[in-house]
Amino acid sequence: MKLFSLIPVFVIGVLLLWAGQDFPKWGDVESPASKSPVSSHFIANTGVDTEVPNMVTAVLADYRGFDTMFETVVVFIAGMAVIAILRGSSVGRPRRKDHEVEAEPDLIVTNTVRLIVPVIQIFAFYVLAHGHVSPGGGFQGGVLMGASFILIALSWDLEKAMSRFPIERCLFVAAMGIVLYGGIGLLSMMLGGEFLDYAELEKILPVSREMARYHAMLGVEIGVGFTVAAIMFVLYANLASEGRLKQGL
Amino acid sequence: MENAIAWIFIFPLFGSVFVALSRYVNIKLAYPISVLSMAGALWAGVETLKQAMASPNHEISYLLGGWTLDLYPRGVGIEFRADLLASLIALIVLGVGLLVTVYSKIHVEKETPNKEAIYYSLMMLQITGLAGICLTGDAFNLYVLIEVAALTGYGLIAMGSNRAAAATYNYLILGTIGASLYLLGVGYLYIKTGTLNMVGIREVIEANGLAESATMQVAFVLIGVGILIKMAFFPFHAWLPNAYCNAPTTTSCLLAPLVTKVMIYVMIRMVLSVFGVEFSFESTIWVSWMPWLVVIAIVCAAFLALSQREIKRMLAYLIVAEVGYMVGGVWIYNYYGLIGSIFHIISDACMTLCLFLGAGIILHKCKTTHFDGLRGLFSKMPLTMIGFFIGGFSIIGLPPTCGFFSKWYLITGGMVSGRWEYLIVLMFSTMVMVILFFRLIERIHLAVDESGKNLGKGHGDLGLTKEQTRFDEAPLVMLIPLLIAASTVLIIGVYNQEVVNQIETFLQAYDLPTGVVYK
Amino acid sequence: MGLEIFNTFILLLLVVVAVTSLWVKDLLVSAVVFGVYSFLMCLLWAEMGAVDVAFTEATVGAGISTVVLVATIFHLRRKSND
Amino acid sequence: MSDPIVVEDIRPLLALIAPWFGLIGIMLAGEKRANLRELITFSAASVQVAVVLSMLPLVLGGSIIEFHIWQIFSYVPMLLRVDGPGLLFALVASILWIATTLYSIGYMRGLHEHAQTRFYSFFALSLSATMGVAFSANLLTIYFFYEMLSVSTFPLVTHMQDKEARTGGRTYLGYLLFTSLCLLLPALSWCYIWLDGGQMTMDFLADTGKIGYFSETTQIVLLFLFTYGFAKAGLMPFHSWLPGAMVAPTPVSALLHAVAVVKVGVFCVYRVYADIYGTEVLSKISGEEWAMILASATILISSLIALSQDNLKRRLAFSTIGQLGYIILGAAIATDRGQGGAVLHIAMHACGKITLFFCAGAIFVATGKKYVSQLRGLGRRMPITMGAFMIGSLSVIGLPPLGGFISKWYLALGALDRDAMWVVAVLLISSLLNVFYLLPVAVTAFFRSEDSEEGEESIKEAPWPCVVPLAFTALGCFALFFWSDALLKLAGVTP
Repeated sequence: MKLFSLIPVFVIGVLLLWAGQDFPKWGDVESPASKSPVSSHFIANTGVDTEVPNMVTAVLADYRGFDTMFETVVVFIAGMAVIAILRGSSVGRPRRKDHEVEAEPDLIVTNTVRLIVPVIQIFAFYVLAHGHVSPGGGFQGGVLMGASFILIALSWDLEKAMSRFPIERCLFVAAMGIVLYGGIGLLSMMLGGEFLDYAELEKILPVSREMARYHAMLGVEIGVGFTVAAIMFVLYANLASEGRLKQGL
Repeated sequence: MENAIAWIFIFPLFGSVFVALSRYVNIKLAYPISVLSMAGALWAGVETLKQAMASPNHEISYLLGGWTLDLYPRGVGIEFRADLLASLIALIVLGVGLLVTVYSKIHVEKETPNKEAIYYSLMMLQITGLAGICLTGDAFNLYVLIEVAALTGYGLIAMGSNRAAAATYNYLILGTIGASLYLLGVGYLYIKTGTLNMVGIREVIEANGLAESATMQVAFVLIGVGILIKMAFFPFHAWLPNAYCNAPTTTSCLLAPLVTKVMIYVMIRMVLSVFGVEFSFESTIWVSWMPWLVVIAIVCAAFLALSQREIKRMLAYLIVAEVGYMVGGVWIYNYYGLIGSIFHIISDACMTLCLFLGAGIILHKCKTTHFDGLRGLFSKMPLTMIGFFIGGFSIIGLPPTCGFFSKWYLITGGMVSGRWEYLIVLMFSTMVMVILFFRLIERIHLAVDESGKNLGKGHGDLGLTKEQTRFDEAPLVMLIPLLIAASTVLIIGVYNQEVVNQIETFLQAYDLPTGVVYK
Repeated sequence: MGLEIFNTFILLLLVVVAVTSLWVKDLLVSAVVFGVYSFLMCLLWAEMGAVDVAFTEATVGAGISTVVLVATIFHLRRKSND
Repeated sequence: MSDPIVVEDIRPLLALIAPWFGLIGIMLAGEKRANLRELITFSAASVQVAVVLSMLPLVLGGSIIEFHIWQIFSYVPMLLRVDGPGLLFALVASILWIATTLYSIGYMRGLHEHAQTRFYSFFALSLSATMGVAFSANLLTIYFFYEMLSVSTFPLVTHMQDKEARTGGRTYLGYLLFTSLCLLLPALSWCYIWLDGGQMTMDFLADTGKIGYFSETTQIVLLFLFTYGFAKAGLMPFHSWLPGAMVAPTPVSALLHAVAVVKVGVFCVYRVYADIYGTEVLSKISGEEWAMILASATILISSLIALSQDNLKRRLAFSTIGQLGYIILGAAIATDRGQGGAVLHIAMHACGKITLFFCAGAIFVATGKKYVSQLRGLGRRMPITMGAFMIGSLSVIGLPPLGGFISKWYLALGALDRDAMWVVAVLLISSLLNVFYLLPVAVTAFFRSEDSEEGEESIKEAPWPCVVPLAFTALGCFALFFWSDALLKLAGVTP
């Protein structure tokens, strides 16, 4: 069976290699992707359109902001699906004991984490907020934020982390993230533009059209960050405890 | 209403978030919020279709983020394009969505207790994803929406019976492979064309003469196979029956009519709008062997359906066969075949909805959908049975249900392009459907068990107690969606010209062979 | 030229790591090797100049995914059957 | 022939939907108010007859009545049209429906049958479909009603709901749906796409002979697809559904499987031969010779099989198959008189055969006997029934002064018109065979001494609702002979 399943792998591999024969050269400026007016527009006009120095952020959050919204929704769905599947699924099943260690949280670990978590969280905020200028943005910031809570759960136990960030609140925050993102889109639609046309926000913000886009992008990144951070923690909490939300690893 | 096309996804998206939040207020709110937002979305869908019909070139472009389309090839932002095909299919998706949402009340409370909010939320996100797939004009955005639809699907299916988890796992693996292949294909398209807009890609292909490019050929294969996996085309169907049978009832009611059909829509969209008629049909060799694969697919699926003794499982295999019809309709490569294929998407969505809603009611009332438990259902639930069998007759293709008309165009298409193998297999599977449904009628109507033993004492005695045959119709909240679905099957059949006219208007933009005509 | 060698090296390593993660019987090891895979990808992205993608790969691929995988594996039998 | 005057009128539709109102009434009345239910059936049937009769003067006056219901495709309307043959068929079916309703009351109550509401409901539905076929103006319309009839008679055939009913029902639907979906539908599709640039309505009046655009081979293949596609016509080898369907209660066998359903089949075939191909095209292609040979073979073989059947209803069923063969033969002869004879035979055979079925049912109600060999001496106990059986037999055999003679006469004339002597020979031989398998029944009943079994003394005539209809239809056989002028005119034959 294992050998049998290798066949499609090889077929696809050969196909992919064969497709490479008329690829553009690596890093070729003449390649269609680089030469196309779309790319040139991104390179030349991002700053003009949105005042955002980091093109990637502008493309993700503005030019293709609709994709990003649904990617955030995908993350949200993943969290909900995991809850939906795991909640109540382990009722009546005995908990496995083979790797459980009965021990107090280790002093050195907890103290280190105590020190490091605030730093991670501040860094997460930095990544999120500074995404306009440097690499980073809502996804990365959110993941970092979620990771900080997971770290707490790893070093103490799940209950300790959940006392800071209960699962109900997680879901609320995650939903709020989407409401924030979609809300900004809806608001700009209500103000007379198309959905996610942030420039229309100039009507309520005391800034130019370009800066309205700039600020709205920050808004949606925060929404993404909310959802991602909360859902990352939800995923971990549910998976680590088979949906019981107790004890964890 | 200027932004109707945006409201199509805004309603269910925000609705689902509010449903998810409703658990903090009152869980009872989940159902009404879902129904209301689905009704809103349906209204937006109708508006969109009207606008698309009214606009001069029969399509409306909606530019998300307000970025213009001026830049060759077609702009920098994401575009929603509602041409007649897209808005028709989206309308069907939303209509089915609304009916299933209304229908789901009792089932959800019973089958997924304490998870109603999450269930409704996922359900509406599913509809958002599917409607979005229909309307988007951007190849990558399509991928994201496919993921939205797929992930919600996994969640919705896994909430079912104990074995649902394993079924979901299969679905997840296959679905992920399919989506990944699609994504790879889109990547290749981007490498060669430098744009992600569907029409933009076609413009570049045509302008740069990319038809012979190996990369494009591989991209076509990857995207094609990816979509075939997603639509449960025969050798890749393994996930579907288990997933739909073990899923909660309403999940199968929602997914069965929509997911496979929307994927066929994606295939048509890829073939016509992204790669273009010339590339897809002339530059690739798919036309020559796809119909043969379709033949194998339909025959195998038909036999598998014949061997089932349980309604939901039988219907699941039936869907696999129907997928074969529609794929065949595209790849026999002519005008009528495509009309048939598109019309069949619409009618198949309606009739599978009918059948699954009916099966759900049977499950609710009889606690089983096995063939042995069906005797005497005509006298117990006449209206439900009428609705169920209108769906069945439509699948067989008896006039004047919509199934007849879609089959008519498929047959016509097969004849025009001289694909006799497709035609024969169509006839064959029609006979299988006849057997399937009249066997069901027999099991319900006759006092005979499978081995042919008489059960009653003659004179119409079914060998049941009075209690079992007493009139006991399904609750209204389930019955009404079923009857609406059944009457839709008839209405689409009666007004088939209105639908076909829209499809024809859409197809006229493409250069498809219509066959030589005598005279 | 140096970059070419670097790229080739990383790509070869990627193949090795990918095969290893399929090969090993212990799922925990497999998960960790998978983390290594993500990290190598991250290096590649960074080298290509796609710093944003590299950052995401580092946080999501090498970070959270591995944690989630390990958390899940602790509730399964650790030995893989194939 | 001058062009007929076309009159727009809703009456064809009324004839079509009268049974639907009947259906609703029957459903509402239900099992509890049996008398009301039967009254509703009666009134629906009477309304139908009245409507059909009211169209008679117009049609006899040379006009045709049209009514447009619905546009099936943009270029194909669902059009109802009343012309001579259609009206003749509709008249026969609707008048015999009244007779059958009366008969069913006697039969169903006499045997204390179950689910009578369902029985009457689907009966009404079948009659609606029959009217639809009779009045259809194009091939697709006829197909719609044809399929409606197949499905709506299924509950009637499986009325007994037991194992036998299952077998019968399976054969019934298996044959009918297989042929209509797998043979007829592609043939229809083929015609509709390829003729006239796909803008063809296949109208029976306007498009006669257009099929001649196709190549000869195509024409022949299509002819066969159509002939076998309308399997209700019972042409061998697609005939086995008819004996199978005899598991149904006798009124069903009588009206549907001697009149409505099978006649719908032959009527469709007639429409194809006479109004799609037209005599001109049909006589040019060589396929129709084959159709004649097949029909003749069916006639002879089924008569031979009928000889060997002891079950009375099965014997009658095979006789029906043979008689249907006459009609197809007549239609295939492709002369005006032959086709007129075919149309006439629809009416003549209907009247004779329904009498025979009524008698068989009456015997079953009165005595519970199903087999020919059990009928000894019954003639003296049930004189009316067996007398009617005698008359029916003679009419089917084709002796004057009974209706059956006229149609056979015209069939023979039609055959002579195109010098097909062998057809005349077939007609003669088969009439002889008819004598052999039909007359012994009556002879046994009248002239063989009865077995002196216990309990036979109490046998007397069936209840009056059974006897009156069969006497009525037996007299009808005479009437058809003496008042055949109108029929001849409807069938388009000049005497």
